[in-house]
Amino acid sequence: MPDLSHRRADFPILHQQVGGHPLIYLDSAASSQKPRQVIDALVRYYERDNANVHRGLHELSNRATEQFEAVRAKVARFIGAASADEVIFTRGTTEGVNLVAQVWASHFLRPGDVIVSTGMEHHSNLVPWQLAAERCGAVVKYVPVLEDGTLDLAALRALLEEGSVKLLTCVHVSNSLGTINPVAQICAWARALGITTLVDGAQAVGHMPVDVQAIGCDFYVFSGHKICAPTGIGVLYGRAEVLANMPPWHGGGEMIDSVTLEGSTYKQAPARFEAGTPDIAGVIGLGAAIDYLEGIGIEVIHAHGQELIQATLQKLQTVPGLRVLGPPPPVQRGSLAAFSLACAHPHDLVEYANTKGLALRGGHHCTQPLMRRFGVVGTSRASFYLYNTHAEADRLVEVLHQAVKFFS
Amino acid sequence: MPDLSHRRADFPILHQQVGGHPLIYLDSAASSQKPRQVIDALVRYYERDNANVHRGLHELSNRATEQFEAVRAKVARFIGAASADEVIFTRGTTEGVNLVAQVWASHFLRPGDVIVSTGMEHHSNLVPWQLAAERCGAVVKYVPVLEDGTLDLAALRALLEEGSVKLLTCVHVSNSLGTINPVAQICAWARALGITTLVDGAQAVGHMPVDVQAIGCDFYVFSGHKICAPTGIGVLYGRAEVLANMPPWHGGGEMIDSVTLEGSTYKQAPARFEAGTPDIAGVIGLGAAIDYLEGIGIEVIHAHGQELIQATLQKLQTVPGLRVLGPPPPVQRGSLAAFSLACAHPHDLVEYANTKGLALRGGHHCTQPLMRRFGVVGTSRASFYLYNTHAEADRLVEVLHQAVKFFS
Amino acid sequence: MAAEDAALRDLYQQVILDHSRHPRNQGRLDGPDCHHARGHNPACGDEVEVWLKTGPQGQIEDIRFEGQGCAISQASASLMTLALKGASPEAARRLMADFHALVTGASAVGDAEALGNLLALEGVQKFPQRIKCATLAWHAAEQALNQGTQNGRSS
Amino acid sequence: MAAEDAALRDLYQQVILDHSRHPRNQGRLDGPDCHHARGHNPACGDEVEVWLKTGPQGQIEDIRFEGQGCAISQASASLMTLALKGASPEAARRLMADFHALVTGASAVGDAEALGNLLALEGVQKFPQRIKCATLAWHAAEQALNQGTQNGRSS
Ligand SMILES: Cc1ncc(COP(=O)(O)O)c(C=O)c1O
Ligand SMILES: Cc1ncc(COP(=O)(O)O)c(C=O)c1O
Repeated sequence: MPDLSHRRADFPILHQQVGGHPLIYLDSAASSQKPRQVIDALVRYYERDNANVHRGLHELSNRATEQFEAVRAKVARFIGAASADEVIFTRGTTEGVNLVAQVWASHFLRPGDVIVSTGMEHHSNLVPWQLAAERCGAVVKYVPVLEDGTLDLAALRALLEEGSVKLLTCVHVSNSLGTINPVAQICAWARALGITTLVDGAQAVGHMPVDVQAIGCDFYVFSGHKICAPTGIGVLYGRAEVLANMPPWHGGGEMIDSVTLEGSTYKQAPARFEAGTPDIAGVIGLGAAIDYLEGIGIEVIHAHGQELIQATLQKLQTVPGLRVLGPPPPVQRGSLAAFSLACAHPHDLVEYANTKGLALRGGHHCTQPLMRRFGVVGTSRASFYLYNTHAEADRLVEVLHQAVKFFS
Repeated sequence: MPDLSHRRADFPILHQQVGGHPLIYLDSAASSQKPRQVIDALVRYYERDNANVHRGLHELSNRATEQFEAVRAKVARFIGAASADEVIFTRGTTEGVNLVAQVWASHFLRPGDVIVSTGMEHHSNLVPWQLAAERCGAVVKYVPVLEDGTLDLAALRALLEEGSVKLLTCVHVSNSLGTINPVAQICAWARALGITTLVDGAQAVGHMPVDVQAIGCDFYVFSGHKICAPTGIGVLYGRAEVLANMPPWHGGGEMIDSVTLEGSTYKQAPARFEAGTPDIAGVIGLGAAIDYLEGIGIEVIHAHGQELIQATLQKLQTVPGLRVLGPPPPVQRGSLAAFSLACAHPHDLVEYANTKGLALRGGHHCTQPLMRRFGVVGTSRASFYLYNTHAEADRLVEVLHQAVKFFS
Repeated sequence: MAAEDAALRDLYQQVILDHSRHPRNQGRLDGPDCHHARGHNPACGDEVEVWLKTGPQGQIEDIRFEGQGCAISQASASLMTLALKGASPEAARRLMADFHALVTGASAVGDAEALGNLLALEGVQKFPQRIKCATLAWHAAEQALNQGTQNGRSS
Repeated sequence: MAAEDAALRDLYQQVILDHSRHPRNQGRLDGPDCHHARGHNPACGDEVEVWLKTGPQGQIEDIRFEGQGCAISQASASLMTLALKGASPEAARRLMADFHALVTGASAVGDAEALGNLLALEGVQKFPQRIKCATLAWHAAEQALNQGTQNGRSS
């Protein structure tokens, strides 16, 4: 297994005590921590180069613009897009999905059309489609989740073939189950039927190699804050041909071609979808995060996450009354585990763990329908990233044993 | 005049050379520079407290949530809102306007309804209404701008009284003319007629005292990056009664009450309009920026800006062939001046100034209709903030004289 | 016992663990003069429903609850039913205000004695994120009581 | 002369200032075999329109422009008309490619001699933000030429 423990030194936040114990941060699926290199990039930007982009001709503005657009090209390469023009900067996954659900859906959905989604989507890739369907008179149909936490692929195919399906949306890696969906296969089926596809990569990018052209999706979304980048920045990838047919979204500076009081004309993508001053420092920070991750190697990070989660799943079996959602080992999964404990509600368990220095998350993880599917109100979740260690996983299991004693 | 020159030490970026000259940053209307105090707040957040907000129970998440919500209350106080629940965090002015133009307008505008706007709006407060009008079958009518750069208030009143007007939108301080519009008066007229109001405060907040209740508007928008805060964060103020009647905007995490596959219910404002992980660090930075500005005193900053711009306007009269747009001195205006020079196009002038270390902006400043109104393609603009000095203004005038010689 | 265990023991006192494991007065009520309201915590999805039967003077003749939630919310609901049963509307509202004061620490508790076993929930003060858990059932009970006495929201 | 003045003088050579102050071949063309296209720079709002009259072999018999813009875009348009007048479509396209190479520095210039006075625009290379200014009229001319020769975009 790749040893990344020396990388912990890059993360200032990890070296603190919580409740008299060393902090063990197991909530990276909610938001990752930031390495010194990313924080430094922000500071450098604000101390040397800060200015508004695109509209200036002075030195700082030129520097800011150059760095900003360089990150667009970097992101394109990072996710295997054909061109930097296919990379739209957003606040995060949620905004990316909503952009598509508003612009694409309003333009292409007709009453009676069908959107196919799944039973394991994050609210951010679920509610926007419910709202879009309501607006357009379309219907959302859901692919069931099987007991082992995988999608019912036969049902998915059948739904696609029912006709009237215009869009398929699917999470790449589930934030509650860990399930890695076969998105390339699913998108191939959809493409063959002329169905547009969106993949929610919030838990995939930065954890495993992602190549949007290999996946063959039309849209792909992710958040910077989950992959060592600052909060407030994310990416919507859109295939050039699809973006070319979409009307504008927000009106404002940057996205216009020419404005008169009688009406206006608009630029092409990506500018067309980026009205107003963007989160320039956020973009610079995203670039630094990608550099950081690629400096380690996404394959290495992936292998480390796999080792860690598989070992943890084994150890969790020793905890009485503990039930893990999602694919049983040794099936590959995202480096996270959500579980319920017979004797303790997630709130109580997370509170307990917190007093031992562990940062877990408890609740529905923004997947209420999935929780209902598995008959739980919520679960507790431990999620790993490159800075977590086997020792930390061991400590998690130890604290869970203690919690069982405390609450039984 | 208040001497703020000791504050320059707070801004690391100002202490550099550009083209062999000390940088003179005169582009704060596009984006302000950041004091050490704001940069430090970002670093501190990422090094000590970073975690996702609202959904956690662990220590870091609690800290992040507490700081995040404290800034909401701080912003409310800063702009005189009645409650923190009236403060919605956005990416900036542009997003705030678009939120209202999408949510409020879609819900309340009917075919034939009228939106009243003005001839001096930034594209960000112009294009969204054109798009909204197109969607809803409404019409946008524009208040003319008089030769002295003020609004034709008689025409404005007449437009309001024509009937069918549902919304009035108006810039508080023009980013091209410097004009300070009498928004309290205008909003009072509108209110008496039951017309909803939005004020674009991008150039007002942080430069002069702003009290949304005294103004009496329904919506007020501004950007953090123009008031010493990080890029990527801004505020939409909405009066509680108005927000209460608005349907949700983006779907996703944080904004839901309960989600089922059949449909969902939503939280009240502000959460209702803040789907997904927000720009947490940006919010923390905005709080630090407000602390910084209030530490100096908004009145002091205002007085400093007034002194500086009035003195500069006097000196600019010595430059041959130079014409300043906007109200002539000694009328109060925003601390900026956009001007054209007979012998040099703005691009050439800004390029020239850049080689002398001056950061000016040249072009239409996202107000193309206004440029057309005054018969220019574009202008060059110098804009001041608290860190600018009289010596810098003098140097600007000197360089303009040199430019006239160079290009004539 | 380590310091964090002391804090934990403060939050999870034995009476709380006991009531969370064996909640009293679970179930529903049906019939005339029965009022019902629902409390929901969107952050975690927890839900508590409260039923309440009022007598001729508006006093609480019976009270039951159902729902899922953490130890704090379950114990709080269970202890609440015991404290509210038989109370006059005025006494009930005083108790509600005092309980709120107890868990938030925002104001002084008027009548500590009346709170009785509920005093065990004082530890919540040190865990502000858990105030919503502790008050979930109370908000529902207040709503149901307001329906029963039809005099609007008490504050 | 200070260093920045040297850079400035590189960008604003005398021939450029001259042509920007006194642009040649301003105006429009009208009639059969006249083609017209428009170049627009959304960043600054500048616009240049180009008219071009092609002869029987497609050669450029006359060329004019109108529009507003900075010294670089005006001088570039003016010098362009002088260079393109009389050129065959092939020669015009070679010149366009060479001019692009000159101002971007992206590739080597094929025939520097043919560029003549246009070489004065080489200084733009050091000011990447100004490449759009220098090429504004050229993009319009290329479009107009494509209409005239109806063989799609040259590259
Ligand atoms: C008056 C005015 N309105 C709106 C905006 C748009 O602000 P932002 O680009 O931060 O969204 C600006 C600044 O560019 C402005 O000056
Ligand atoms: C699978 C998935 N989709 C969407 C989101 C929403 O991302 P964000 O809150 O950054 O917009 C998340 C994370 O919260 C997620 O895990």
